[in-house]
Amino acid sequence: MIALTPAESEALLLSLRISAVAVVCALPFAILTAMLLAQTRFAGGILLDALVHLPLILPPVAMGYLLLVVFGVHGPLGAWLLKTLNIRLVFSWTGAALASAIVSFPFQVRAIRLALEQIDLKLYHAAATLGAGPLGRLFSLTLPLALPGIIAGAITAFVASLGEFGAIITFVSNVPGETRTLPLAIYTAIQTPGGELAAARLAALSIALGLAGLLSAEFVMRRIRQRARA
Amino acid sequence: MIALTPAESEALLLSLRISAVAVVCALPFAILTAMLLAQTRFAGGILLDALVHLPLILPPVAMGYLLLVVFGVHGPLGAWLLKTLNIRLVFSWTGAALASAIVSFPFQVRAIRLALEQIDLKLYHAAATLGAGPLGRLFSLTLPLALPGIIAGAITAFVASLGEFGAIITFVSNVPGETRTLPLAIYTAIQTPGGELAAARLAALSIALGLAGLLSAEFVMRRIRQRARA
Amino acid sequence: RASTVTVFAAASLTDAMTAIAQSFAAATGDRLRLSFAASSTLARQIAAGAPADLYISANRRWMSWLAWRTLLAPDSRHDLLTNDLVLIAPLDSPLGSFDMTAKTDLAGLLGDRDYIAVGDPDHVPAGIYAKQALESLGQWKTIEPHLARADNVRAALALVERGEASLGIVYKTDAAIARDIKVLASFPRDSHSPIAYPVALIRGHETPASIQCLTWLLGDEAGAIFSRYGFERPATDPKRGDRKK
Amino acid sequence: MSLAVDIRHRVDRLVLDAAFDIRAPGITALFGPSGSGKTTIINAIAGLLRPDRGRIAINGRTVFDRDRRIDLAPSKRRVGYVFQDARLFPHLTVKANLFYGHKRNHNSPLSPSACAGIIEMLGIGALLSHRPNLLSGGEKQRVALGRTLLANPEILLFDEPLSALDRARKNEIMLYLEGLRDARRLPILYVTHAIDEVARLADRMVVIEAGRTLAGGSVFDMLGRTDLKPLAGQFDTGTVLLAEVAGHHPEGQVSFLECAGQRLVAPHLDKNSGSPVRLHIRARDVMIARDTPTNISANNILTVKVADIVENKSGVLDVTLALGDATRDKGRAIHALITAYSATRLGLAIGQNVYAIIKSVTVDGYPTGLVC
Amino acid sequence: MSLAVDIRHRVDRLVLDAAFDIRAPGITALFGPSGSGKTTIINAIAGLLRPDRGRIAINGRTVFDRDRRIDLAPSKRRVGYVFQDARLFPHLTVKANLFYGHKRNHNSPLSPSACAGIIEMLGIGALLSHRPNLLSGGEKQRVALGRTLLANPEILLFDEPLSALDRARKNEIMLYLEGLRDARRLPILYVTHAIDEVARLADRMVVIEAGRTLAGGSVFDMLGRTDLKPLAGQFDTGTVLLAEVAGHHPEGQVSFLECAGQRLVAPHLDKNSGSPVRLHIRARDVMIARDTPTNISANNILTVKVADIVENKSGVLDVTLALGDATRDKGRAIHALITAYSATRLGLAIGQNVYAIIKSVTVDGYPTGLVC
Ligand SMILES: Nc1ncnc2c1ncn2[C@@H]1O[C@H](COP(=O)(O)OP(=O)(O)OP(=O)(O)O)[C@@H](O)[C@H]1O
Ligand SMILES: Nc1ncnc2c1ncn2[C@@H]1O[C@H](COP(=O)(O)OP(=O)(O)OP(=O)(O)O)[C@@H](O)[C@H]1O
Ligand SMILES: [Mg+2]
Ligand SMILES: [Mg+2]
Repeated sequence: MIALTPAESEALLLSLRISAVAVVCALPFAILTAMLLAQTRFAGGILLDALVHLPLILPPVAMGYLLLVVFGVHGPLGAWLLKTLNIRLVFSWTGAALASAIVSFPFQVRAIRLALEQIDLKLYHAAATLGAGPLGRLFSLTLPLALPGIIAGAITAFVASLGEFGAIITFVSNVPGETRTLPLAIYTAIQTPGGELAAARLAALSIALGLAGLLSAEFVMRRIRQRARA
Repeated sequence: MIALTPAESEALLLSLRISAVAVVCALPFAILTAMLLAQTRFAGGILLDALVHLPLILPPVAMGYLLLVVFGVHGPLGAWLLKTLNIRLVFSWTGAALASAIVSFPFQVRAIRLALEQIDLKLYHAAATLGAGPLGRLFSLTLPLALPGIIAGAITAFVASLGEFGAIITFVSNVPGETRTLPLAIYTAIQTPGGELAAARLAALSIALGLAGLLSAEFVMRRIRQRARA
Repeated sequence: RASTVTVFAAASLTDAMTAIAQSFAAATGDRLRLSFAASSTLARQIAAGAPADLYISANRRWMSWLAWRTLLAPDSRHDLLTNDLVLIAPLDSPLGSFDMTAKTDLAGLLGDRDYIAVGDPDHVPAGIYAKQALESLGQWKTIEPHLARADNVRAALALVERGEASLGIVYKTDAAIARDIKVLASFPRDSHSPIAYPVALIRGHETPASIQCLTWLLGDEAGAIFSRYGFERPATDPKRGDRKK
Repeated sequence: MSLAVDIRHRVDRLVLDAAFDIRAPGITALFGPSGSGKTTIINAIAGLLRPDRGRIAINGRTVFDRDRRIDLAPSKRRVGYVFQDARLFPHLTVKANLFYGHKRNHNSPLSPSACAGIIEMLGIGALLSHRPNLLSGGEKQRVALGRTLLANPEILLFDEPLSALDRARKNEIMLYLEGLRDARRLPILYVTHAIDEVARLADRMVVIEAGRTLAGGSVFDMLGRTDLKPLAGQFDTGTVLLAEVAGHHPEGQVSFLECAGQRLVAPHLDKNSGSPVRLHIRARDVMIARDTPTNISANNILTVKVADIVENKSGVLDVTLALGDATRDKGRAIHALITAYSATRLGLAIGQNVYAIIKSVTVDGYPTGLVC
Repeated sequence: MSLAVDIRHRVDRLVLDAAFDIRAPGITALFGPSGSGKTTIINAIAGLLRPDRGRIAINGRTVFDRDRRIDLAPSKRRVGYVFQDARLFPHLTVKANLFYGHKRNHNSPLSPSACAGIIEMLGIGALLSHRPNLLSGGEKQRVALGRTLLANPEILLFDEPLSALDRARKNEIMLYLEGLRDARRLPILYVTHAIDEVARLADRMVVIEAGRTLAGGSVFDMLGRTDLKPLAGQFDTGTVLLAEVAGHHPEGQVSFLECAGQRLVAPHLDKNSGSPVRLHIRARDVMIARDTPTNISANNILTVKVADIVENKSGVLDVTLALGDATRDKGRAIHALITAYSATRLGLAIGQNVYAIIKSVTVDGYPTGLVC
């Protein structure tokens, strides 16, 4: 393959950073949300579920607009962030990461929840009689046993972040070096007459990045499964 | 709420039809793919995995463009479909369903695969000694035991289909009554100065539809879980 | 017997074309089927065999792109509309209106961390025109780092409406209807190539109904509707051949 | 040193109404047919099930009281529960499973040497680095047992902990449990279907039938009772007697015991003279003679009086034979199971003075338990 | 009617090298300590594990032959496997679990009445609409057993099928299995640690130790062998004898049996005169007298000759007592376990003619099995 142009490697690194930050930062919240949802007793469950899925239900552009309204400098949260923490999300890569995190959040929650619901409650009983309190059980049982789901969720979210376009461009616009991720670069190329080759090169980069993510997830999963069988 | 305008109910019904058809038609393939992927022995696994995730990795617009190239009347598959079956996907709701199915395919596969990998292999042993062959085990064990995953996958895919925009507008354009789903209608409304209210109404419809889907999935899941505990 | 004409139109024409469709149906009895998307998207769809009868692009590039592929009906291409480029700011901006000349220090109007929202100059027509204008005004170099590139004019407008960007460059038609913004200045018409919305019949679709539709679009009745939405006809008389390109 | 249970609970077909009160340390056997509610009771004690009504107190701590709204979390009850299914943690190695509870016991953790001793006794030292799911059935059960023992709890709840083990291993583990009972003075609740285990280990016995506590009391009494009709066929009728070591054969072949004024010979017991031992004498092993038998291998020929004769099942009689003076040694009796045919042949009748003949090898003297 | 196994397999620490050949119908006990490889062997027979080498033939059908590349799918082997863990299908009701195999057996499905009989015997009729995961341990085991029996397979593989059951239920099920063995002439491979079950049910016995078949043969021989050192403590030494019903007591109290020219009295057996029965006589239950005992409740006083005296464990001797003529009734011997102390007291020596005294209630006559 011919060497990457500076613009390409910039977009590549930006995509990688934004997706990684989005997934890692959203993970604890995703686990928490999944745990809340997995407890069927929780009454507001269905509302929380709907909220989590909102970014999937709404078209990304609408989602981006919503983010703009909430996290913009005049938005309720955005104004607060700017005033107290001097953080401005719009037009910055952190905003892109936030958009990615929110849009890919449902993938994480779904997968983790599915894994949580498969855990045999009897193991919790055993752990409790052995003196493990709620927190001990969380770290010694829940998280390790849900690990396949957590990894599956994280990788789906990572991959989905890599492809996220509509919410990012609407929320943080397309600023080269700051928010022009691979999808935005691909979009720009496609919209330009004769941009097919450039788009294809960028798409190949995207795919390579996604493949690397999938491969490493697969690798980790296999090790987990092997360990469990050894 | 004020009664729906004809355009709104048209978009609503279209979205529902496209999403439902997309999910239902993709389901058998998703199960098959998940089964192939769950068998770690399968060598081409990681390639298949990457292929399945392609629609997530690539921005939807690129995906739509790819579909246009492949399934357009001049595309390799599109030309063949037109010639032999007289099916034209571009510009028709079936094309939109195809795009939705492909874009939401990874969600189905991921969830089903996760569920498949959690099934205790010992149950298969028990079934085999009781005379159940591979097909018998598929229908008596694999599918029922993976049901939570199948439902979770289907509902995520359905909800994601409801929000799918980029691939649809790029592949089958934005034709009222044929391919103008709710997200496309929202886009169209946003393009109109002062269209925010119309867009918000449409978004509310989207959310209602997604909520209905989530609710029914939740309901089915609870019944399954209750049954398993009874 | 009524027939249906399929028109692929640039998304920025959404409201105007929707009104046109109603009048057209009333006037001729024929129906217009409209698909709105980015000009590029529509052009690619037409190239892939989408059954459009007419294509209205927001710029000349994509129309020419189709022409080179000989997908347009010969001699059917016309410039349908024109527009102007204006500089806008949020309603609560301290800036007042002024005349735009080569001496205007646009960068000076922006703070260090401020952005100016435009359509992406790489592909969005309004952005391309904006870039030309800024270049010819000698501002491009200083302004470029402050660009917030939106994927269509409406998105750029939204960024200004929400106060995210303290300036924006959009079409006059968009600015006219938008709330929460004010027009600071118009870009001189000669600072960029003329803004044109070309229209053409698609090759193989030269049916009587679509020819009738094209004629109607170029006619006065349609012109009146377009102007209601702030669009102008190109300077020369549409009836004369020199609007042909 | 105590366990008081008095609970009522209703779930589906099962109506639980269980009450018992154990005031001394030692092993209590929970006995009852499959599906009678044994596991449910243990779950309630461990806090894994919240009964509809009642109270539970462990060593004086009230861990559950419906009326006073006390319901201590299972993790705070300091119970050690060996589940009927092994319930090992699939993602942890055998070693991590074993030390799961140990690591969390900050009050009174077992010493490393005690841990090593338990692991050696269970014969699972070679499995430490393995994951549970490929272990054999018995190996799983041993790991589960080890996991609970290493946690050093204040009360042990055993739900059929030895069912998948071979007899040699079982003997070894029972020896250990006996030591635990005597040294640590823990209350132990022990579910089993094997009467051998009950007779050998248990001090008390609670009998459950269809969710209700049918009877409860010392094993010495319970094993001799013939009125527990629902248990017919459940356990060998027999007697557990308290005896005292009187001396040993000089070559160590046998031990001489003293019980209710009679001398008994049992296989050698590793106990000092004067130590108390418990003897399990099964009714099936007791022979009755009206004449003094001579030149017979059986070492124990006791003079007894026929106190009762009851038909045990068709053609078989349960004969109660009082040892010594009926008033002084109240209840000190052994049982003999003989056919009605031989009773007729011998002309056996209540009040007769007869001889009870018992082979030494059939006298199980615990806690050293040689033949079992 | 046959099962031939000759396999080698290596997995982790376990080196399996098992060979046995069963040419007659009936029950073969697979006996060995925990972790010795019993489950692994059964898995290989069922086709759930592919051995590294060797062959397996069931009823003449070669189901596995490494060299000839034969490896029949488990679903085609028509084996019935009761797993050590119940392994019920969690998403199906008890009823659907029970009929899972039945419904898939198109060759020889059991009749509805036979199915109902099995369900009744197992006492699980009330559970049919339930899901497995709330069943008690014993209930699960019974459903698993029922599921296999209803499938009506050609060979039965039982991996500790009765470990979680109480004795009354166990007896009932063993009666059924005996009937199955006699009526259907199925080969049955039966893993258990309970010697009662072996002695009562098994015709043959294969002893496994650390993956190797250590010994194999008829239960009649194996239970009397004292040379199987690794099994010391594993099972009660004893003898299983073939006898014939000679008659019954008019009031049905006892049955009279004929064995090696001697008359025996056993609890009533529901068999016609002339029927063969098997007697399990435990060495611990046999008393030796040098004088003829009189007026004693024991009904069986056999004239025997001391054939051998071996020290069984410290202080306890295993005395082999030949029944009848040593040449004609070769191997027809019973064993007595007595203390060295009483042997000395009696002055016992090889070659002496003595009396063996056995209580009727300790003679277990199968298949009717009253006291066990
Ligand atoms: N949560 C529940 N819901 C419905 N039925 C239950 C529940 N828990 C237990 N049962 C039923 O209550 C009865 C008693 O169950 P339990 O497990 O206590 O029996 P057990 O005495 O331990 O029997 P086993 O010796 O077979 O283990 C069983 O019939 C069981 O099916
Ligand atoms: N797939 C495997 N990988 C590694 N070790 C195994 C595997 N299968 C069995 N083993 C080991 O082989 C030994 C024999 O196991 P197996 O289950 O056959 O024992 P078993 O005789 O049935 O014992 P038990 O009476 O305890 O059920 C055990 O030590 C077990 O841990
Ligand atoms: Mg139980
Ligand atoms: Mg086993």
